[in-house]
Amino acid sequence: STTDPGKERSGGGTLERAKQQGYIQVGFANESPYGFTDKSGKLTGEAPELARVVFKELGIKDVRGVQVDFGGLIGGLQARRFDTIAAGMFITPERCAQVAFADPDYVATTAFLVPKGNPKGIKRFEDAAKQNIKVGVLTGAVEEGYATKLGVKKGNIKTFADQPSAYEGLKAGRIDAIALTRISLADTLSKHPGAPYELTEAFVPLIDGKEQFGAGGFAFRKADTDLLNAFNGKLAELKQNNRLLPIIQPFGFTQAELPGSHTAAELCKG
Amino acid sequence: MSDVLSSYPLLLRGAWVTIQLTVYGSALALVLAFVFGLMGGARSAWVRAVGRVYVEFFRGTATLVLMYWLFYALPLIGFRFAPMFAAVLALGLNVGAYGAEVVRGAVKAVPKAQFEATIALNMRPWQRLRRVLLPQAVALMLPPFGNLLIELMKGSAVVSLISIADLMLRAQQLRQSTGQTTAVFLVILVIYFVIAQVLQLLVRYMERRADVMLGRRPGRAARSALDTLGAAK
Amino acid sequence: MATTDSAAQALPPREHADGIRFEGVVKRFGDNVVLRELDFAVAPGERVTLIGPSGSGKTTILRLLMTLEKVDDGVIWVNGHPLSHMKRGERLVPADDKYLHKVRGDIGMVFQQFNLFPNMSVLRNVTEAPVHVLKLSRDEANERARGLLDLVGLADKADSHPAQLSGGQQQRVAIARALAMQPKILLLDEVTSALDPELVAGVLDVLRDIANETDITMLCVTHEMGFARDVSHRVLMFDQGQIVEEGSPEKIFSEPENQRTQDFLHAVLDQH
Amino acid sequence: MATTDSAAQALPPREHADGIRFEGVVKRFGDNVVLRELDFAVAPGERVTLIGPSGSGKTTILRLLMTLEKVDDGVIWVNGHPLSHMKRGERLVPADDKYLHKVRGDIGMVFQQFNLFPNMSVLRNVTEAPVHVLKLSRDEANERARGLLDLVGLADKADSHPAQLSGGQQQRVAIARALAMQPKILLLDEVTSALDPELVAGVLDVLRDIANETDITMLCVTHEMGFARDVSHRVLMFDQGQIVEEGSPEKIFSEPENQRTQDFLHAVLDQH
Amino acid sequence: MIWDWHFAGKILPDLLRGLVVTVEATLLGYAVALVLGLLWAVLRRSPSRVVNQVVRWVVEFIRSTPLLVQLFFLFFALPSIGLTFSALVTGVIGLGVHYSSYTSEVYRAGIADVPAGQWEATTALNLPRRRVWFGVVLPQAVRKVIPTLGNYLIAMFKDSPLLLAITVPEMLHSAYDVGAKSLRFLEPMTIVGVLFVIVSVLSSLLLRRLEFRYGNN
Ligand SMILES: Nc1ncnc2c1ncn2[C@@H]1O[C@H](COP(=O)(O)OP(=O)(O)OP(=O)(O)O)[C@@H](O)[C@H]1O
Ligand SMILES: Nc1ncnc2c1ncn2[C@@H]1O[C@H](COP(=O)(O)OP(=O)(O)OP(=O)(O)O)[C@@H](O)[C@H]1O
Ligand SMILES: [Mg+2]
Ligand SMILES: [Mg+2]
Repeated sequence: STTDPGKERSGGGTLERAKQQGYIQVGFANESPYGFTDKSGKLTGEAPELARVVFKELGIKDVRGVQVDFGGLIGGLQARRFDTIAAGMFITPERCAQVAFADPDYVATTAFLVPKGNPKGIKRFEDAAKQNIKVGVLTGAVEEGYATKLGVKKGNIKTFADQPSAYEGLKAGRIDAIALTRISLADTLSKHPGAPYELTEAFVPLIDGKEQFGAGGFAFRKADTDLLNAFNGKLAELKQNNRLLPIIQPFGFTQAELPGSHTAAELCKG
Repeated sequence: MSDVLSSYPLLLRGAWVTIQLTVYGSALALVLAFVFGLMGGARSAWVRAVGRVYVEFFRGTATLVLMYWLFYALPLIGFRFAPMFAAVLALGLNVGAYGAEVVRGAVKAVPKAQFEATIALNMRPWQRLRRVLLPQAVALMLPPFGNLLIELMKGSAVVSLISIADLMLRAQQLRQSTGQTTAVFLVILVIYFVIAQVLQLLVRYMERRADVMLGRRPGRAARSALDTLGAAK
Repeated sequence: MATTDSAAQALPPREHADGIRFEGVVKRFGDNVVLRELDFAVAPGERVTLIGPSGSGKTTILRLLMTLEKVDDGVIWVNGHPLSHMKRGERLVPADDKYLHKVRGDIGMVFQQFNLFPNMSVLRNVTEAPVHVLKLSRDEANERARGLLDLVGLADKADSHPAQLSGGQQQRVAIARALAMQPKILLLDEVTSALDPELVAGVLDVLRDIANETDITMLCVTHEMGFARDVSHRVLMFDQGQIVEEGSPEKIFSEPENQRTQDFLHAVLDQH
Repeated sequence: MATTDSAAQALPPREHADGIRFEGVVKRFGDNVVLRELDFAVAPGERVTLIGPSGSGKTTILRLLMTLEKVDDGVIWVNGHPLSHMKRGERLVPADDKYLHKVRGDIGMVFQQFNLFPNMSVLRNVTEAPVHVLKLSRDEANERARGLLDLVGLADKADSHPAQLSGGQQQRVAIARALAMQPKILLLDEVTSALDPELVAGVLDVLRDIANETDITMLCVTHEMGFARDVSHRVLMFDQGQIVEEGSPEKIFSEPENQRTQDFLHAVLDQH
Repeated sequence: MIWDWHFAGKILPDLLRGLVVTVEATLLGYAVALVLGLLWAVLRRSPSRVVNQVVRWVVEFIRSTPLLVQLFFLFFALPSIGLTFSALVTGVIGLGVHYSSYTSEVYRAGIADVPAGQWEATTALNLPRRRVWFGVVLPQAVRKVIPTLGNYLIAMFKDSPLLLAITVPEMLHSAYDVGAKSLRFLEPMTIVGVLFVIVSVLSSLLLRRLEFRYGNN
């Protein structure tokens, strides 16, 4: 199981190898609806389903999932535990320094999950800061940064390991609202029909007058340029032929979440 | 709840992985425990020191941290183990360190008089160990080993961190797909408990065998403070 | 098992007569000097009893002979070979394992607490060392063991476990186990004092038989004055790590000269 | 500590004479019937010695009296109260804790292994029960304890810990501890057999003093025939859970009638 | 991914702050485990069959199921019956209750090791129950098990990273935090590992001295 470190680092050839062996391994963080396993144990979600279509057309028949912590996605990619990240990971300048992103396959808006009727009237982070309420976010996710920068006190930001935990936290009254992408929250809510919670209207946080765009895409090792280029080519084709939405629609994505003409290069600049 | 129960094949698959981890991990731990435990009782100070370093280092390392290292960091310098192998290695190294202390303590706990009797019969060092000290020490080791076995089984829950689809990871997936936190955890608590009880039955059986070997009546009377000797996980 | 030192291979030449000989033996435990320059000898075939108050060093003497302890000074000779030292060229150096293994071959010991191996049957206890140390075949060893178990009256217990025997029976097995190695010298340390009063007689009878029927050298520590009188050729009275009186059992028990001996015998015999 | 059952409050009326009385007592351990329909009585102030071979059930008798074991059948009467049963209305029912607590008040016991509390000083060992059971003030208890320690010759060891004492001294503390509760009946189970031979005399002397100076009822198991002869009014010879012979010490020791007794005395006295 | 000393130095204060929380949670949890374990052990000797069987199975259940799952359970299920504690308190209770199942076994062994003669002497002296436990049995039992109990402090310390899962800002949590922000995991995880080894080796040295003092009595 040891490998040649020199060859490891030079990378490349991943596309060829995947074609030969007939499958590609993708990393996911078990986060619904981006990448998760369904009740029968099958890997599914926005990113894995997209991966199935793209890689099939690239001549790779099968997509196999490797589940790690969200925090372990980039480490796992670099450790060659898998060849691409299919977890709807946001494209940010910091991450771009570590890995090569494909062009985004969706853009996300932010929302809050709050008790029905939104008694505290929370629409944006600024309201949360003013009302001095407790906001739940996920460990390592971008919302924590938004909340801090927009004035929510550190003690009022509670980080949770995953969505179900955050939801339980809300239910238990540990927090007053969950701040996350609208997509994630809609997904959570769909699992608890009749629960006394509702989604606030989606918004794009403004920090220092700049819109904080969340756009997610696949990530590859920097050495795997062949794979990245092939992927980007296919993705562009799908976008052009309006084939993207049907693939991701089952997971709650709508027209509003389509990435339009945003590119990875643009998002990497910040 | 019914949502959760209807997904039982997933949970059973997870439980099976947990059992495999337990079996492989404890096999490795057993080997390491004897190798390093016997080193810890050796006459040469150097050999003893090696045993000590192993024990101190791996007892002091949280399995979680060790697994991260094996999974994420080692590949960067060219060693990539299969995830299952990394998990078994981490569990085995950790529990083996505790086991080594059990082995060392048990050999030491065999009455000194037994050792002296072997000298009076002019046995060789290896014969003393093999014929007299170890058989008796093993009887003393069984109860603490039983505890370590359960520890290992429980400890295996952290392997979900490195992509192994054990019971814990299946539970997390199920929470994600059903949102039923309480129900999922209740069910897997029960599954873990059942696995643990089965393991205990196994250990009890071996203890009875050891009692027969020592000509004792079956009974738990012989389990005294030694019981807890290695139990400090 | 290649030998690195050929001097240790063969036992050194016999410089003293056969039997046991203590020459200026000193033994300390920390600050506690237990034996101070002890000199005495036991002839081959002689049966000697050590008596003396608790803590006077009787057990220590037997343990030194059995190489369970090391002397701090002086030399112990067993059948003409130094014990706990060996010759390397002209010098006496501390004995190594290999050498100890050789000299121990002549000595057997029966302990106060029997120390049978609980993980083996009675027969196995007796055959274990003959098979693995003397390299007898299993059959030979079994035969020898059954003969000895017969001698100690336990032929029917061969397959029992030690835990299933009474103390007296266990002690008799321990005697058989020691004899199975056919030692020239037998060390006995208060072999009956851990037994219930009624079980003592059986064990002592066995030892009397052995004393009468063999010419094994016996060194025993005992509080059983009757036994000492019947069996031993000579009694040594110890006190504070020194021999304060010695003589035939008749003399020591009926007309002890030393005050300490008189007090001791008085105390031991009087309680009953 | 409210009582739920007022019948248990006061001890039931005395239906038998004072002292100890066994009526058809049966005691089993599993299949092993240790006492079979045992009947015997000890008068107040009487001193009785139990002798008999190992395993004959002597200890069991004392342990039954001390309520450390429960009878399987029959009744034991202590100073006219049934032990291990109590009256509820007309029926005898198994005794509850509260009742046992009451009847135990009359009985003290000294164990073979002393069983001092290692975590307390000698003085504390002796005062513990008087303070917490008899509710004496600490001062009274101390005074009583010092008197008793004086009696057993250990006045200067009051502040030592048991581990710092010799076996004989520990046993004397244990005697003082039992006496501090001023029991009417004192049970002694081979109180010297765990002691080194030289320490036995001191303990026996203390017991002789107590026997001579008080009229406490004493029931003792001992192998010290000299002591039994000096101290006891009556000797009971046990075998297999039954009394096979009884009589004055003179008679039992000099002209035993029963064969079993003869053999036993022969075995015990002969070894020395 | 090459080791970056500068970065390591920068994140160290954050991790040390996490360590303080880790140590705090461990010590508080240990106190809970010591007290609760003793309670279990004493209840196990209760003459009432119901009490001692119930306690036995409860302890067995706690002992043979993973702490991680128990923590989730406490954190999310307790509020539904109206008990809402902070994350840290939940963590302390979780660690304490889990480890009480171990300490109770230790105490139990210690109690069983008190010679039967001691119990019999208390009966012969008619001592009241409270004195039997507090005057005679527990002082002897506890003294004997001090070294063993100490081992569980280390074990507990090593399990404290699990509190990460219920949002307690302990050391591993800090490491994840730093890692998620910087996307460098090598340094924080390694430092955490090293800190863990340092703290446990130090405590085990300390325990060895304890053992030396109490062990051979
Ligand atoms: N391993 C040891 N470490 C320290 N001191 C020891 C050791 N073995 C024996 N001693 C001490 O040596 C002295 C002599 O002990 P030894 O056992 O030889 O006496 P003994 O004559 O056999 O007495 P006893 O009749 O009680 O068996 C005693 O003071 C004892 O405390
Ligand atoms: N707790 C117990 N469980 C089972 N058997 C027991 C128990 N206590 C005593 N016995 C058995 O009861 C019988 C009588 O024992 P007891 O101790 O009364 O004898 P003893 O006359 O005091 O003997 P010794 O002189 O050896 O002390 C023995 O066969 C013993 O094995
Ligand atoms: Mg001795
Ligand atoms: Mg008895």
